[in-house]
Amino acid sequence: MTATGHRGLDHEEPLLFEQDEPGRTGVDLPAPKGGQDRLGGRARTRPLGLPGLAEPQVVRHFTRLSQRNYAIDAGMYPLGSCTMKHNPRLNERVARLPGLGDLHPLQPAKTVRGAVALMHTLAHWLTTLCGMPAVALSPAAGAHGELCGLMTIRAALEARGDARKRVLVPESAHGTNPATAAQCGYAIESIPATARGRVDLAALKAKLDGSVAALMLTNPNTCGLFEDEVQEAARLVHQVGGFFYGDGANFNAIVGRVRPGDLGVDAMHINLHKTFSTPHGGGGPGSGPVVLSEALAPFAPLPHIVVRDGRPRLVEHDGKAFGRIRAFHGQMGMFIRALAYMMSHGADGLRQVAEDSVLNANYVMAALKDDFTPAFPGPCMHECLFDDRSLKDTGVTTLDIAKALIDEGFHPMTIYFPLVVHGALLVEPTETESKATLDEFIGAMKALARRAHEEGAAERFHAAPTLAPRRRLDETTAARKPVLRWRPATPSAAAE
Amino acid sequence: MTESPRVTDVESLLRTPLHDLHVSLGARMVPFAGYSMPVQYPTGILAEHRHTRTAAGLFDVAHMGQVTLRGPDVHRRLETLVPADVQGIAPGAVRYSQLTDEQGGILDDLMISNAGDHVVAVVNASRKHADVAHMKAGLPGIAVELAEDRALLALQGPGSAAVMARLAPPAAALAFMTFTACPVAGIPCGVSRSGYTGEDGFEISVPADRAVALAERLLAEPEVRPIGLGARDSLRLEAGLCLYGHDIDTTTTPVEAGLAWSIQARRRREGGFPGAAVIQRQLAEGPPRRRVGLRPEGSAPAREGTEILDAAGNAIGRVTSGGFGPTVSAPVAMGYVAAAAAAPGTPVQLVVRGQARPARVVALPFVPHRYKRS
Amino acid sequence: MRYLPLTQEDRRAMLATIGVASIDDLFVDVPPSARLAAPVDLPLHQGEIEVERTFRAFAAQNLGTTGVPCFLGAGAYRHHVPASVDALIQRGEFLTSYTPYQPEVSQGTLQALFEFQTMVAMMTGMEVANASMYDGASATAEAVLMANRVTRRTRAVLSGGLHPHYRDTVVTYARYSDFRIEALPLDPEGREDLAARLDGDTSCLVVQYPGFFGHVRDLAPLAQKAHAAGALLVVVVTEAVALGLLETPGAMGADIVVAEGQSLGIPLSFGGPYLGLFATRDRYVRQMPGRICGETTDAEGRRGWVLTLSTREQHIRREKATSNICTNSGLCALAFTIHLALLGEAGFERLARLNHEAAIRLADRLASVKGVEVVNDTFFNELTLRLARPAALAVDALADARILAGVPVSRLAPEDKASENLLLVAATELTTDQEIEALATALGGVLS
Amino acid sequence: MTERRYTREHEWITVDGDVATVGITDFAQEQLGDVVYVELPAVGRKVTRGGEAAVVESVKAASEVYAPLSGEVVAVNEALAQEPATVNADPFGKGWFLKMKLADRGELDGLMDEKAYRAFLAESH
Repeated sequence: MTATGHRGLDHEEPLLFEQDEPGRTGVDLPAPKGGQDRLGGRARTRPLGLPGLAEPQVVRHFTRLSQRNYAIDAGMYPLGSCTMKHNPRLNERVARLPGLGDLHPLQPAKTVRGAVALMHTLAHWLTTLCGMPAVALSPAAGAHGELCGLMTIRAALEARGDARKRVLVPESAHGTNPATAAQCGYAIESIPATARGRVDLAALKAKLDGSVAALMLTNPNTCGLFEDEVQEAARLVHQVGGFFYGDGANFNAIVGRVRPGDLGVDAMHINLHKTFSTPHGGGGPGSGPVVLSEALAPFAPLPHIVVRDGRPRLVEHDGKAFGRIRAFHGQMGMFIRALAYMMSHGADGLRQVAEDSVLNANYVMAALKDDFTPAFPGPCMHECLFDDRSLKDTGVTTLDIAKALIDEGFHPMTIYFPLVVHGALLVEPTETESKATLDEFIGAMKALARRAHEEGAAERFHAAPTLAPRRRLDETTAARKPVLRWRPATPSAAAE
Repeated sequence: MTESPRVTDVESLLRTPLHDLHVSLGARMVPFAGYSMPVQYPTGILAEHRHTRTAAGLFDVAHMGQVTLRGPDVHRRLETLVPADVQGIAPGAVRYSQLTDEQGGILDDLMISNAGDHVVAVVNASRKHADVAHMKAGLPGIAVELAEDRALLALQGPGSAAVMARLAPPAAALAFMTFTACPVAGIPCGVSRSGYTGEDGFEISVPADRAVALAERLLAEPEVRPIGLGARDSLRLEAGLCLYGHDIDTTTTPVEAGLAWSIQARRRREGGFPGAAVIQRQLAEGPPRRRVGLRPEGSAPAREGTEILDAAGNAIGRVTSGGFGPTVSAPVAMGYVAAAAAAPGTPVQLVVRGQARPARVVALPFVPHRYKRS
Repeated sequence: MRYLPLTQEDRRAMLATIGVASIDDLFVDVPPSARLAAPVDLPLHQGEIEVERTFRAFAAQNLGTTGVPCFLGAGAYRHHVPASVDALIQRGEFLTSYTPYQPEVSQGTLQALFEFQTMVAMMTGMEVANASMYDGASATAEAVLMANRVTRRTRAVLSGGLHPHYRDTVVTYARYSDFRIEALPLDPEGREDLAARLDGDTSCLVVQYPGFFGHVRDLAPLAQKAHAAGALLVVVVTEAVALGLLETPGAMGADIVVAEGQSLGIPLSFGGPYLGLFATRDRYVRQMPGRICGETTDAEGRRGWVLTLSTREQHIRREKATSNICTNSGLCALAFTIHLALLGEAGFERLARLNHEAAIRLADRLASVKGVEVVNDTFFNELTLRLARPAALAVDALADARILAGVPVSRLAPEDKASENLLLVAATELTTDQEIEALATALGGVLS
Repeated sequence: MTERRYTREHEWITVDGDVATVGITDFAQEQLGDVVYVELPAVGRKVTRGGEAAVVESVKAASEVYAPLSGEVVAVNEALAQEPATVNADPFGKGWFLKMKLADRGELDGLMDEKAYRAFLAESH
């Protein structure tokens, strides 16, 4: 323990509120002129309790906080189903160009022609890559896209006077799938997986009838496997008049090589913050455009972009649309970044993205097949899945492996997901990792596997991580006695 | 009447950067304005004309002059040579105008683009050197520069917007008569939404050494085919657009030529351009003669120079452009007639091969323009 | 390809390790009919130079709000963003990190979220806030769904002073959740009697503060009537800077406060990404949607932070979750937090005052223009004008003079013919007297 | 007071007169892990057998407690709100969830006794 509590470059940093000096500010603004206000007597009389700091203190505060984060810039992020790939800085530059970054969403059309053309161009790339005729750009993230897609489906069904009540979701699905279906007023039924880690077509058939609104399917699925019977599944759903919703979370595996439209998909959201490299920013913002089939396109939410008189235009009011799911036109800042990424790769580069991401995942699986137990026989797509059979009787758990990986300098893979595999470890390297990095990761995993079988391994693993800014945190107390905000030690006027 | 210089010695003809490409595409090359240019490709003029009206045609117009004018107050200064409201051109916009002489005659017609700190003028190939000399003399202190290192391509037709949307997405946002700097298939270009066919289309200024690459890239698009001078002439004729040296020259004024629309209100009021007195009078009192459209009743085309008689047989003017209109699928012509006979519907006679044949004055254009105005 | 590290030699070696002959052998599960033999019909890869040129060309076709007179508001505002905000959020450790599910290596993001939640709770006068939503409109829809859960009722009443796009978003969410919405007609004068719409099945009243048309009203009586009827009061704020000067919604009795946070640290960016703020009372925290960061200790007893109460969320509760939201607006929340940290109590209050004073100058100058009537008696930094002709025409004409005059109400609610002549104009700390003069002169021109 | 009965959903029931006390079994709390939150129904609420009666949450899991019998809730264990850990420490004692007035004592016959429940655990886990 050091005198300061700091550990070399790893600084302990108090909360902003603990550095407060009332009256101090980090922004110099002109002095107000004073005089009568027009607030109708609603002016606030008590302070809010915001902290006062000067600019250097704020800059240092957040710089120190940043140094306590893992990031893709710093190392590999093998998070399955999250596609944490390199985020090009060119995207950041162009998103900030005057004439793009400083546009107000409600400017007159004639002053934003380039912006609308840009959105139209993004739409062209997305629909071409997906082999689908239309795309709704407005959803703010993947889950928002799912909501948009299911609302579109429900609108299309209601338009043909066909009220359906059930949505089918595989056991292995992301939690957002059932949550979204429920938010759209549907009853959720889950479909079991086969021993091959794919949707059980027989079980699907058994559940299909005229009351099924949609099947929600991720492909490649969350086990990292391509649903080889997907076209048959789509045919069956269409046969009973239902729609096929594709979850595009794993699009990175097939972009430029397989078009969802050719698989029978009616609607699919695309996470621009996964496949198309817009930065994840510690939890957003994302962007989740939804590609749509001919049958669904007319019901897409507002706004629409239509080409009229040889020019793309923004349509903000339209009868057939099912409504509006946000204030304005979509995550423009993310559209710019994603389009810059697409144009940088081009049709040839994007195809290579899919191939390299699949190659990297299969390479990791092959290299670790004797140290960990692959959940299913290969080949996998862009991510490889292991279960915890290899840890049997060691007392070491999947969680322990994840935490120990932190001490080895890697971010943990996705763990305990998908739920259909016991003690799942889901590894997605992505195409932007070099072979050297993969070999280092493989080496670390092999070492952990070996140590897991040594004497007293359990205790040592339970202690990990020991080299991170923090050891394991007490999530139980956090949930039992929630402390969700800072409060002044001595209750002041600022506190409620 | 100013004619294109008659060059017989083919070897001495100038060549555009696309010359070898034209030859390799099987074009029939002819002398035009001192250049060896493609008059048609193996598919033939009719096919090229129809293709441009239905899909997209690529034209080599690199022989035309791209002139940069730079200097203090250049917008206002240029107004001393042209009747257009140059100061009123919004940044990024293009305007059509004419260089006029003291009698109000037309020295050349041109496109003027406001590039903010400077102005770009596109002038006719046959006149470009004369125009530059004229501008230099008329605009002391303004740097007038004829770009020798740039080529000009035109992509015209209803399919051109889709092509540009793929190869130059920002250009898809352009309105008719506006321009922007924008890469086309990765090649840095200047693109304007304008043309000489009456169709939607784009004119692309490209560095000469990248012109062949750009042309080949454009021709690789499914909609695009190369189009020669022959179809270019029939297209502009159907669109009722003037060809300098034929429909307009120093003997015609903008008002007689039906180009008064290109003289904005402020200039009409204030004048201050060569020949303003003549032109303002013609604007007020009407011109003695007018350029009109002519539709021969038979199937015999009336060529340039054909004499125009009124119903009573009195000579009232001459045809300045004429030929078969593939889209109209009938002969069409333009010419000047006495103002009294200029009203659409007026019956006239055209003397073709010594025989007077019935025709009618009609409104221009013969084929409606399909520009993409905002 | 500059973003792809694998060399042909790497690829050969890796295929050998895997034990397959070619990459195609790894795509065997894809039905042959769905395998693309060649790249799709899109342009090939390009370098930074070409790509940047293309985006500059897109930008050149637009009129940015920087450096032109701009009075646009209606839920998105042109404010100053301190230089250090953008510099800090572009640090790779913030920009390129994932959702902090692994707290040991995410303390930076988590501590910032804890500070964000605290600031949001402070400025709204509430007890607890979540780690952000997509934007103000979707946050409002989620607030209505939450009020329905809390009260076990199914009918929400929306004020006619609520942003029409927010109204439309709530109506859309509710329609598909089978809840009933009563949206009152647009209320430019701020005269509606919202409480009169309360009944035994009303889960909440939704009111905007300041209102869409700019009015600043006392919400306390509304809160009392709502509570008396067993309903919640949901307060919506689309201009967060107003909270620097106005009484907090919490102090007036709000149960849920949602807001658009764009005004603090976030560029206009043509409408997104923005930042949804969501705050409520401690007693409702388990019905609150979205991620929440909480304080705890690590194995050595040191203070640290984790995402907590996650059993409300989709990845655990699946179809029983409070919301389907997953990715939110993390980096925008960070920008918001940094900007507010730079301002501090004093700076935030001063910023708000400058906005209000600019709006007063704007209102007084425009009131003197023939054909312009100022509708508001109270306002913060945005107000409503009634023009002598349709507002959209005037705005369009002024755009030719490179003046962004404001937002015609008809742009957002074309169905409401009565408001065809209404124009919303906003002023901020960036609005100069010259800009106000330019607008007044030009507006006078198009109205005469 | 009758002997303890069990359901296949791992709830336990004891009956005193026509009032039944309901909790979750030791096996259930084991499976859940550290309980962090318990949501109990309002006193006076009518519940029907198999209907949702309460919610019990650990850090990473949440599960519904279904009413093993039909009737009216007459009391709930308020102490759990403050000390949810009691459910782990003493599931069959201080960790009880709620008391309900039975609507139909006949429903008791459908429940397992200690022996049957052990057998059920053995075969199913």
